[in-house]
Amino acid sequence: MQQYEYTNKIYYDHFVLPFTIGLVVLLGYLCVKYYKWIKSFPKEERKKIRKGLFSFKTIRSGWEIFRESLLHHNIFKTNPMLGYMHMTFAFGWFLLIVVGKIESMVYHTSAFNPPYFAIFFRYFHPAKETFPHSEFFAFLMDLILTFLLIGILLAVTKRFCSRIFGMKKTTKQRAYDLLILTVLWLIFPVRFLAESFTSGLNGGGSFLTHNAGNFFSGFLPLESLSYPAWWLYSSLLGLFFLLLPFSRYMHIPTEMVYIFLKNWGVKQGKEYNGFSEIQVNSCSRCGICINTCQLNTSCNINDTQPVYFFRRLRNHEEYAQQAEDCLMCGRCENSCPVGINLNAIRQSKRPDILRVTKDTYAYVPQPEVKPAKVAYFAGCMSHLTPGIIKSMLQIFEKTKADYTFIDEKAGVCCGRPLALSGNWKAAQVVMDKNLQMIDASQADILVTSCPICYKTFKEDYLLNIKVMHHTEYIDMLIREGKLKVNALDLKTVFHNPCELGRGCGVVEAPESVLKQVSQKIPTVYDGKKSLCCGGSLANTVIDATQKTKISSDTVKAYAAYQPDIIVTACPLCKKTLGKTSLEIPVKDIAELVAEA
Amino acid sequence: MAKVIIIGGGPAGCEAAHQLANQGIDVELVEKNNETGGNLNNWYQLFPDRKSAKDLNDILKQNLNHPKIQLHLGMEPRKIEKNKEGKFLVPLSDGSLLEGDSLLISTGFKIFDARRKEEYGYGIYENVITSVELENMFYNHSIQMVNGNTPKRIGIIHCVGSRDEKVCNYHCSKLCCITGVKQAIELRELLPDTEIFCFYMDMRMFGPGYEEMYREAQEKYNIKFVRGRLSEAAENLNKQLQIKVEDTLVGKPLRMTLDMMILLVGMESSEGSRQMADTLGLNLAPNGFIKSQDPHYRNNNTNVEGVFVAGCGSAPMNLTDTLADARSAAMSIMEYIKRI
Amino acid sequence: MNLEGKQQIWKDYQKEIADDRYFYARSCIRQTFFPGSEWAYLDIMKNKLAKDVIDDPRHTTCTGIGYHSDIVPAETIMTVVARHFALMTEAGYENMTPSCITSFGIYTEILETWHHHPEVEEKIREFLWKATKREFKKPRNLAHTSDIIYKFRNEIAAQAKYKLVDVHTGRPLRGVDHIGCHYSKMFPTKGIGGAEFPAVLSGMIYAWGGDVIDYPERRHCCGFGFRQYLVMANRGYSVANSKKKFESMQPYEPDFIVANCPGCAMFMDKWQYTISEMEGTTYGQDGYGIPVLTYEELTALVLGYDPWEIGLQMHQVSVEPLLDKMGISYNPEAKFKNIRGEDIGVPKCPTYLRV
Amino acid sequence: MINFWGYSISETRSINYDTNDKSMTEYIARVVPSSKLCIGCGGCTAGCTAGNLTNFNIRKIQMLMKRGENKEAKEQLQKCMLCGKCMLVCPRGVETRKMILEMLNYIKTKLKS
Repeated sequence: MQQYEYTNKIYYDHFVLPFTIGLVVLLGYLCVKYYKWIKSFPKEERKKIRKGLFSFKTIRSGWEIFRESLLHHNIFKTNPMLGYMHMTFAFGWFLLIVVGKIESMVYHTSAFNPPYFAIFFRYFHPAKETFPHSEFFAFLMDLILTFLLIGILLAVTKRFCSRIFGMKKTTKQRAYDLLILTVLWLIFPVRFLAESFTSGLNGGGSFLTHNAGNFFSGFLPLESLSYPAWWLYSSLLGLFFLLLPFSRYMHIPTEMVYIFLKNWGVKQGKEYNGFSEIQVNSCSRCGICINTCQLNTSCNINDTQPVYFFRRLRNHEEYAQQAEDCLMCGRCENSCPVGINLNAIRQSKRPDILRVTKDTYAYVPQPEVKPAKVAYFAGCMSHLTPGIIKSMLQIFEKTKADYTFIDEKAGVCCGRPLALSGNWKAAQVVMDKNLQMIDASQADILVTSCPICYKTFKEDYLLNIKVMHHTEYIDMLIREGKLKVNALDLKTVFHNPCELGRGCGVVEAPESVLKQVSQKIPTVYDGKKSLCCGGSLANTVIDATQKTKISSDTVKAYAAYQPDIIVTACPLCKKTLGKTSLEIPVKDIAELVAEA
Repeated sequence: MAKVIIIGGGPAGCEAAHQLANQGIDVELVEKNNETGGNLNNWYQLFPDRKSAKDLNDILKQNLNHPKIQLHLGMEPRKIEKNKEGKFLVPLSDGSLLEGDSLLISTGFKIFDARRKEEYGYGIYENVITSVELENMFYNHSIQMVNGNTPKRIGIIHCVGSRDEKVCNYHCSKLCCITGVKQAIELRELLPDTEIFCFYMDMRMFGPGYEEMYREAQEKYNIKFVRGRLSEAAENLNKQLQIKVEDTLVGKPLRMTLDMMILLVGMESSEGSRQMADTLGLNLAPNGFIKSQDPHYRNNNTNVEGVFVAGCGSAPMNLTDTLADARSAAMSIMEYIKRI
Repeated sequence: MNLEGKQQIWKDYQKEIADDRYFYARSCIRQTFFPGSEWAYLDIMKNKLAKDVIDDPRHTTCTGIGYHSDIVPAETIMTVVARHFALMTEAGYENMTPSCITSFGIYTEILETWHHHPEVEEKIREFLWKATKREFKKPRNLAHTSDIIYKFRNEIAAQAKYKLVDVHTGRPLRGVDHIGCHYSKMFPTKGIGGAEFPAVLSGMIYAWGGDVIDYPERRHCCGFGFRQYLVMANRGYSVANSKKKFESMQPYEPDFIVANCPGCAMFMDKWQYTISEMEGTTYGQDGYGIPVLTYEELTALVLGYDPWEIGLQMHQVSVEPLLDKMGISYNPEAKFKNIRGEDIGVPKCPTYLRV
Repeated sequence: MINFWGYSISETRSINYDTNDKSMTEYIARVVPSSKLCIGCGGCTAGCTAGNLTNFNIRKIQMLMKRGENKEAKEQLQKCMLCGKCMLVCPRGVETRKMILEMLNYIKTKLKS
């Protein structure tokens, strides 16, 4: 161990090789991979990167990376225990690298030292020698290591006893995952051992490693253990880097890339492309999506949540059933700490099987539309809930609106059900039919009663007129004083339809209306946390019984607040909840407003 | 001490006898066969709960072990008379004479003779059997074609002899639909790989649990239901049946080959009922069954004072209704006896 | 096939057939396409069975073809038929025996109509009187001529020179009995054996030593149907019916088809040629087709008549294979010669059907 | 077949169950078991947009498919907009929309011939 003698020679030992090679290979791999993915973006998306690169958005991304990738703020919000675990790991390791680097720079009085130098600083640093604030740095580094070791303890606990974290299920692992997990878990304990052994031999370190070194020296032959420990530490790091791209830990670098791209405005389109790959690889498999998924909580289906679906995509396993087995309620997307476009990616993986020719839907006649200021499109499903239509027409009449009911007789589907099933090309044909009808109405505002239609009108139709869900329209009428409502003596809870609340962000308008016409009971399902009724068209795998189970569980959840009425704002939700809610009536907001 | 003579020892007769005897009435039960149970003796399992018909029959038989009940097995009544005192005199085939205050006709039904639907080839084509014969096969747990092969495709034909102007039966026999469903399920259990079809005009699932059983037959047991009446069947070289129906829900004629065809034979008024009507001057309904005085309130009464009717003598009914009808008849008779 | 079951049904469908003194009503189609049949029938009745049959040359078509084609109104056909009854009455006969199944069906239908609507009968009597000054009595007995042959099948069997047996192997010949639709499908009780399992032709076959094929499409119409055949656009439908029957009977290897309806005999015979020309398919053995006989021809063959004398050369499908099987000797040279030994012309050779 | 003297032999309209290809109905019965529950009430077709504007009849199409007559399914199914209204009215809980998707799927992938 002659290296300890202070010389001017370069700090090097063969044991740094595994780490260095691993790091170089990893960085090389990532560069190639990201380049390939980004290259596959559509042109306009790539343009966004160029525009966003030198803007404020980049700084904002940095902040978000700090907040999410290191502190795991979103996970904290959902599950503090889980957040803490992720934070100790990510932020701890980050600090270890940064503080270690500063320490090495202070010691070396130069920013340029080999990358491994900071990592193996305790090995190369002769203990007898001191440098400015070396005691402080040693203390700091030990503190961070302690922090990390606690994180590992938590992770091990979570793996073997997930209930402590309030999680019913944790992600299931395959052998490869277990291997890299073990490597990751071993890295810091081994670093701890290596540093402690070195300290035990040569002194140095602080409260943790120094004391541990002294302790170990009492009964262990540190002479022969210290050097292999450093080899092991380096090898573990190298191995981890080599395994990383093919494991869940790919999310660590990819999530950062995703945050940049997201902030620069890159969007997930209808196609599955490199951006989708980046998102799929950004999934940290935290498993939060499993617990929010009603297929899990009501039907005990545990193979289709985004974490599993994405794992299939990553591992190139069969995923056709998982692509379809989803209500597309968006509860997972709403709670995803990384903010991945879970629904859009799944939808892009649904096969487009309809053959589109010039004859497709050619049978749809062009209905005669009376021009008016407001065009009302009830939607297919609303025709099965005539109460909603009747109420809306009453509201139009009451407020003397200049309106036209465009799908009164021969309405066709809005096209979203087709899109939801993956048949985007056919959906566009239907959308064209409706576009012509909407154009013919010459309206300034398009009001619809169906959130499914609403979402596609807003997102896919590219209309240059105002699109409103009837709850928004009613809210506007009330605000403008055109519609006077009285508060009914009814206790209500609000079931915000998936497509309306989470899907389109319409939260305040319906709640405000409901508060004015009834005594709305606040629930934990308010806003974007609403449940799915189970009637979603998007899932073609579960059967009627399972849908009914979801519906009845949802009704049960609302019934716990003992409302007089369950209020929703979607014909499909109304029918689905109405199917199982035998005690409590289910009504649409419009119906309540018409009564008030 | 009041005495009631019951003609017919099927389920209705047995149950009425038991109920009356429990009320302290003397009962003379006349049955032409050497055992009681009537048509129930031909059944293997009951719908919709698949209970053993024999178990129920045994209970009904045990109930007849009653000091108040006199059994006359293998006996048929000759000319019945009502004397001036209003007593019924019933001479039996062995020469004995019964005398009673009231008469209960529980002469049941007759199974439609499938030969009358010539175009279905019963009695001519070897693999055409009736639902009654199928029950017998269930007893033996063996479903075979005449040549000993296992049938690969079976068709069950509903409404054979019911709702058919061509055999002068306008009435619905009520229990064939559910019998068809039950038998299809039993067939499926014995023959997991056989295709089983039911050809129906309407599915009349009137009883509790019947519709659910129909649903189960479709979903769980994969029984295929075709709405269409068999027009004709013919035998091919392999002794299979080539059938022609219209798949009315499709609007096209449907041809297929069956290995075995089961005719769900309906109910007709029994010989006994007609004889009783003849000898006592009872009114008959247009469908040939004994006419109740009133279909709602006095459904066990006939046009002759003191003569009551229970079970399938008055109309086709399932076993549940038959037993209930028998109890109802017992009540009516009690009421009558108190009055006289 | 359970023969006892069938016989059970046959027992239920027996009808009264007069013993003697028949008024004969000819068939348009039969006398045109199978002229030897009616001659043979009359010859058998008179000379073999010694029955009194009158063949009145004054009787006309019953106009059934026109009636079923919606050209002739019901009153007209009834009056025409009433005239036949009048001729019968005038001749002192009471038993009507039409040769044609369509006529038989029409007579039955008219008598049934008059039975239920005497006022119609009165009206027709008036029409007939106005038109011809004739009066009539309704026949006491109405039977198709095949019923008559059926009635005397055992007497014929007693006089038979040949049996329906393959003389080379001793195997009973397999016959397809094709019953005209209007024989018993409209009035099942008017046909021997009813509509489902008619026994009129099978009774003859069994009596003369043959065997009957019961194939799945046994009941199916030959496809003639006046409107189907007379309108060219509908002929494809007509021929499809016969084809369905041929395909169904083919696996049973029939030796011959016998029909009691002249139209059926004609179409089942001629369509075999049409199908072979259209699709290249032939039925029967060795590409010869299945010989189709009228029941009169079958009877005559059994009784030993000369095949060419009873007009078998008029058939599209060659009957020689059947004659060979039955062991009937015939002169192939004489086939297309008349009684005087003159050529009557030879038909063009079909492309696929062997002759 | 040649047109012989102005006519040709008519093809039968009847369904020949014995010779029909029943692979599609077997597939659908397996992947959409609820499809077996249909009782032919026609509720699905009554409110169907395509069904009201064309001769698209989902009740009839699936019935034909069950008898091995796949031609109509092949010709007509493309008219469906998958809106799912049929599913909401079905008294038997048949997952009609899924059934249509699976039929389309089968036609596209396996019924090419």
